[in-house]
Amino acid sequence: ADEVTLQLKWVTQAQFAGYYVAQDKGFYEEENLDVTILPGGPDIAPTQVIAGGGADVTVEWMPAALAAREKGLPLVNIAQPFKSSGMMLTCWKDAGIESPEDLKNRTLGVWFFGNEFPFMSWMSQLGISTEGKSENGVEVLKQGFNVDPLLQRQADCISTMTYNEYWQVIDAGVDPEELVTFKYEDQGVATLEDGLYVLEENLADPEFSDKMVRFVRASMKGWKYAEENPDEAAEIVLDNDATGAQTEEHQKRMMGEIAKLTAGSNGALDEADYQRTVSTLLAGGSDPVITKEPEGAWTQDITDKALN
Amino acid sequence: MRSVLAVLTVVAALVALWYAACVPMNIKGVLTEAERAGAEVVPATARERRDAGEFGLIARNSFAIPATWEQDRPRLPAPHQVAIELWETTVKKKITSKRSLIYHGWVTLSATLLGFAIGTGLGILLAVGIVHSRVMDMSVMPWAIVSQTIPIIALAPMIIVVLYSIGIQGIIPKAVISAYLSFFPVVVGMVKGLRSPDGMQLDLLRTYNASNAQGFWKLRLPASMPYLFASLKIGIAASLVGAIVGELPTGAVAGLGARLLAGSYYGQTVQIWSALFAAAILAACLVALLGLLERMVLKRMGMA
Amino acid sequence: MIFVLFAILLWALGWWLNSRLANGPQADTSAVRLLVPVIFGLTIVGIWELLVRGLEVPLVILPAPSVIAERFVNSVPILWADFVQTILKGALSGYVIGCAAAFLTAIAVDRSEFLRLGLLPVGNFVAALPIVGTAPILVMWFGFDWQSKAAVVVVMVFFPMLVNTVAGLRETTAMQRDLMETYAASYWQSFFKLRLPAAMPFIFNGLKISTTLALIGAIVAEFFGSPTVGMGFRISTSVGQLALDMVWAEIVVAALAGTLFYGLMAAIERAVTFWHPSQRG
Amino acid sequence: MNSENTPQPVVEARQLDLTFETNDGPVHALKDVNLTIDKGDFVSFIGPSGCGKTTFLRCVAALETPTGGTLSVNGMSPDEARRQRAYGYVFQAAGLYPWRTIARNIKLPLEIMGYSRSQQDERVNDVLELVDLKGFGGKYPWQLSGGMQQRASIARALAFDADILLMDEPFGALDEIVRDHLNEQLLALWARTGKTIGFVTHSIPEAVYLSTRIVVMSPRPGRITDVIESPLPKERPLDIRDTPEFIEVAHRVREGLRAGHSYDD
Amino acid sequence: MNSENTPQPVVEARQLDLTFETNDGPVHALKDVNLTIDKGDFVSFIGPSGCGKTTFLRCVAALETPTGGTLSVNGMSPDEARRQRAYGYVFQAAGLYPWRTIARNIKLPLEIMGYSRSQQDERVNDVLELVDLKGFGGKYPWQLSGGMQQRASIARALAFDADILLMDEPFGALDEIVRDHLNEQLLALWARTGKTIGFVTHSIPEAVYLSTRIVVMSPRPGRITDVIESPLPKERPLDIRDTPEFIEVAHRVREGLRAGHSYDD
Ligand SMILES: Nc1ncnc2c1ncn2[C@@H]1O[C@H](COP(=O)(O)OP(=O)(O)OP(=O)(O)O)[C@@H](O)[C@H]1O
Ligand SMILES: Nc1ncnc2c1ncn2[C@@H]1O[C@H](COP(=O)(O)OP(=O)(O)OP(=O)(O)O)[C@@H](O)[C@H]1O
Ligand SMILES: Cc1ncc(C[n+]2csc(CCO)c2C)c(N)n1
Ligand SMILES: [Mg+2]
Ligand SMILES: [Mg+2]
Repeated sequence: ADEVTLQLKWVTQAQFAGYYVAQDKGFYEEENLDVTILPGGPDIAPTQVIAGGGADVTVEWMPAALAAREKGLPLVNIAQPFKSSGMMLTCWKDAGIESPEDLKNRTLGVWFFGNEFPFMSWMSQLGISTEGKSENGVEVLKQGFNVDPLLQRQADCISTMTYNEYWQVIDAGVDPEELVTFKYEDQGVATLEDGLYVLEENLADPEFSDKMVRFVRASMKGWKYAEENPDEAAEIVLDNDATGAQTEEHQKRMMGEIAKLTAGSNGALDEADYQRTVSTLLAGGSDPVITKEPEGAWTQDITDKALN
Repeated sequence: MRSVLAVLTVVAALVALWYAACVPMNIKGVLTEAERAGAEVVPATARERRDAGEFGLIARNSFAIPATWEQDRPRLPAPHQVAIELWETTVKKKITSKRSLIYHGWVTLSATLLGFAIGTGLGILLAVGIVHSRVMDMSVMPWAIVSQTIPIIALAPMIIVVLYSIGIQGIIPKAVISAYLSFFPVVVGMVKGLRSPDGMQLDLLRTYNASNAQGFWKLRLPASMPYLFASLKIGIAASLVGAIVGELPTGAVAGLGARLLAGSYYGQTVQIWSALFAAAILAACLVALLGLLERMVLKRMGMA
Repeated sequence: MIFVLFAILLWALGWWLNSRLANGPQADTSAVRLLVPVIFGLTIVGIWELLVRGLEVPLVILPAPSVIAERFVNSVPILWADFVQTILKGALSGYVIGCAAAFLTAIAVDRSEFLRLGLLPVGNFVAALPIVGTAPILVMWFGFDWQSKAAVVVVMVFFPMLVNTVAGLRETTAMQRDLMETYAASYWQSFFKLRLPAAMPFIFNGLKISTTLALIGAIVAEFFGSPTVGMGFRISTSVGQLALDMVWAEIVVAALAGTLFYGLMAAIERAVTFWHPSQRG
Repeated sequence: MNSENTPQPVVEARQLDLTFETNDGPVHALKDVNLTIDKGDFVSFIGPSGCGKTTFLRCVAALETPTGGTLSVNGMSPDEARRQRAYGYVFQAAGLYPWRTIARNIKLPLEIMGYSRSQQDERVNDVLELVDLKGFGGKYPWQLSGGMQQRASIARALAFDADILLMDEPFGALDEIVRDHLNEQLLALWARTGKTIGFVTHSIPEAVYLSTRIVVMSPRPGRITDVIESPLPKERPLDIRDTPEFIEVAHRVREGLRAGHSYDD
Repeated sequence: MNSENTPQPVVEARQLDLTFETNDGPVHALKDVNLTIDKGDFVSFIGPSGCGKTTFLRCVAALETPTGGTLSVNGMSPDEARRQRAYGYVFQAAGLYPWRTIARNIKLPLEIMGYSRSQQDERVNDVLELVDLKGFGGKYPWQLSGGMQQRASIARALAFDADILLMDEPFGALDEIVRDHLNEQLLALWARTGKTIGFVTHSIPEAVYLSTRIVVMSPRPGRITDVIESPLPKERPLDIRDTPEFIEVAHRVREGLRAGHSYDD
């Protein structure tokens, strides 16, 4: 079997259910692939891992991938299982926040480590400075891995994913009524998340391309299976979680939310989505995430072969 | 006997202090929960309470005090919560279970031991070089000190990636990080130890016309043993920290570091604290084991 | 390949030069004592540069020293702001508070044998709590700004400093203590005139160990939440952005600051404990 | 028993007993020790290692508490005498504090006892002269030879007005010539100040040369086996050591010592 | 000059000079030292601290390199003699390795010199008997008293067949009675083995009691001021120290010492 190493963006959870299902259900095996799934974590930059040759293909957000491309690391999107973005800003309602305008003069928690790009773009589109609290600026905190800053009221808003952190806030006993959320999708600043990326030079190798075709085909099969059998998919994820920290309830719920994001994608990148992402990132005001229109940052060759 | 009593007293005092600290630490969370559950709380809203003093809140809502020791996700878990969690994740779980701290402890321990072995070996070799070569002494020693001012957690992801890129995965990257932290105390202690023989002892060997190698095996090495053990005890604790740090950028798959992280990620404070204590207990056991070994070796050598 | 060859050559040259210096007649002058490690460091940097270029190591894995230097020079304002946030605010305040608290505790512990017996083992246990576990907790308690970093530093330096100070205060010989006894000296008289001066070498040992711990603690704590400034923040953000030259520039700052801090303590130690055999050479 | 005036007891030990409790069982360091030291006496203690010489001196200075018998100093308990700063104690090693200059080492007891600045300076000058160390006040201990350090430590014990000087092998680490010299000076000092001196030594000639009385002790348990009154005059040039009287006393001491000594350790 | 047969020079120093370069400038440790030690001699070196006694012994043992003059040992250079393992050196402190038993401490030089196992055991037994330590071979150094440790260190120096025994204040740390006892034993051993012995001491009686020749030195710069031949017979009971001859020699040594001594250090 051909070996493929996949680097995930985050720890083992239902966000990556498709891959675990494909593995567990033998979809990879059917394609004669031997896939190793490397979980990510707070101190792992998937782009760096793939640059170092530690993985063949990685799950990454498009802003980070495009930024890396500008840095000289030629990443190419070969498939896009996620159609919509799950990112949002979650705020306390009682802090008096109703619209994005109210964010001014507040403290906001943001993920960094390459995940700050969508937020920065959004703020610059709103014309809000991130240099500190002011009439027209916000104070940005580098938020850790959990929702404590919100619960402890150290921040008025924090970044959350619809499928994960938001529910952690709810699990902490907060009533959804107490919260206000701003989905990037709704604000028109959504960027593509959780695409599959490989190094451009590898694609030139027909053998590698062929491997990726089979990999994407099997992975999408996994994703669709997961969408249809969310509970089973969550169980599979749980079986693969080596930390023993995930709970069944949380993963089942997450799988449900993830299914909403993958729905509408057959795996092929929609060029319009790509364009929207790029223009959002280019509109970054004084300090845009990328400075020029990327070239060759995506291909449909793989999905074309895989899905037809 | 007296020292056991003293330790128990201090521990008891700390535990009492800990319980006391739980009240102000957790009161706001408890009141929020109480408010949601429909209890009468003063002041009534979380926003008002945010800016209120903890002790004022306690005074006005004293009914909530017991609940500060029983919260699900407290800011500061009470001692018994940590103890129960520790008990349930060690004794009550099968050690092959991913929820068993013994399993995670073992994952960390194996990397610790490998890293410790590498670090100690390297440290001893370096120390031997430093003692026997002036050039090494003058050029390497200052840089060994500088190396310790570099935050390992910044280097860790890079070490992992570089090792990945040459095809090394699994336990070794963690062990390398753990070795990086443990080699320094060994170098320092071992250099001190190998230099501990005084002029007279060295002169004695000169009058026998002993070779450098004989001087090393018969004098310097045995004389350095007490120093070696002292630094091994520091080194193994550093090794453990290194292995835990190394678990963060290796995918946080398993191990005490991964537990800490996962607990932190899901706001499971009780889980964090129990992993923390597990790590400290493991460190204490390792140090105690080395202490035992020290006593045995030194006794055999007639030095204890 | 030619670069690799040059690297090997450079290594040989550096080593030869250092051997000459270290075994030469001037080996004990302070100039040579400084020169030898500098040559060693320069050799390593040279080899690094040559190997990175020769083996075409990608920038995102290991940048060449020249690239790092360029980044350093171009980012001085950012590096300075990070330095102020992490070192001056976080590390230094934590260092001062932690060491002072440990010192006062040591005096209390030293007065009571019972406390000493009880507290030191517990202290060693607490000191073994890994920072990656305590840092998130302290960030949760003390907020995102430098206060939580200072708290992490306090926790890290407290026990090494305590253990050293307690050991130092017990360092006097029986004869020295008996002498005070024959003068019927009070506790504080014998503390200030005997035990404190005698403890100085140990206290400085603790102070020196604590310098590097303080820096590491302050930087690592920023990985677990911080404002958008600080060395740890910059390092973790830059890794995510593949700006490894920036990461290394921050590491250089950390090493420089750490070495200076350590050197400063060592210099004060030399001035204060001039009488100790280890300082008399 | 002492010559001159009516003797006035300074130290009085009756049936003194001291047992140390150690891990290997009790050590009987002093047993049934009876001794009276009169004002102005120079009493030497001699005996094999471990016979309790140091322990006895420490009891007198209230650094050790006897487990039996009675001990009084100037008519009060040793501890009361200690509080009244009745003792100057000189240890075997000089035990100067390395972080203080010689002058400041000598000032140490004066600072503790609350002498004024000017008094301190005056006394330091006086005693430095007394022990022949003028001009060395600004040096640190490690910059001086062993003999000079030992003299400084004697100066330190003399700086305040203690009636009783207790010296535990003060010259043990010095070479014979320096020792002779310091012995001469010590005798002169004793003659001048009339202090009561308790002096521990291992050297028979030293004991004989210095003392008005020599206490010979023997170990296991530590006890007094002989007390030899010296027939030598108070005026003692170094040459006195070649006189038959001296040799006679020395011989007696040696015999006394040998009797209590076991050769196997 | 030594009695008995025709003297055979073992150590020969001519105009020996040694200057140490230190931070405070050069220290002239030995200046114009001329000395011949014959086979079978027992030569004591006595003199105030810092006069170069140790330095001279170290030169002989090739532990120090003279900066001027010539020094030959058994007709060759000291370093050649060292390579031929001509020396047994006994230091002031016993310097036994604490991690070795007494027997294994004594074996140390034998191991280094490549003696066979059986030879090692045999010799250890022999020398243990020689120094009266039979039965203590299995003990660790700290389980022995200071005197026994010192005897063990002498045994260690005797274990291999060094012609020349160099002893640097071997009994400095011991009390007088133990010291007397060891002196007696050392004399007996010397008589039995006929070794050439260089012996440094601070004690005049010890030097006079042991030596066939006493070298008196004085410091700054270190030089020989007097060489005194002992008229005492080879057979010397301890009592000999009370004889007029003994006292006469001791007196001469003391005078010689005092002449070269400055009291100010
Ligand atoms: N603090 C102590 N604890 C237990 N035993 C002690 C203590 N101090 C002294 N001893 C024992 O008491 C005995 C007498 O000791 P002491 O120091 O008085 O002897 P000494 O005559 O001064 O001997 P030296 O000539 O070696 O100084 C010895 O056996 C010694 O081991
Ligand atoms: N390694 C050295 N470096 C510098 N000076 C030295 C060294 N060794 C000895 N000296 C000096 O040389 C002189 C002679 O020293 P040496 O040790 O030979 O004296 P000694 O007669 O043995 O004295 P002691 O009786 O104190 O042992 C002294 O002034 C000493 O300070
Ligand atoms: C240090 C760090 N912080 C935040 C993220 C953001 N992030 C990207 S995917 C994901 C999982 C969502 O449940 C999260 C939290 C990250 N990758 N690394
Ligand atoms: Mg004593
Ligand atoms: Mg000497």
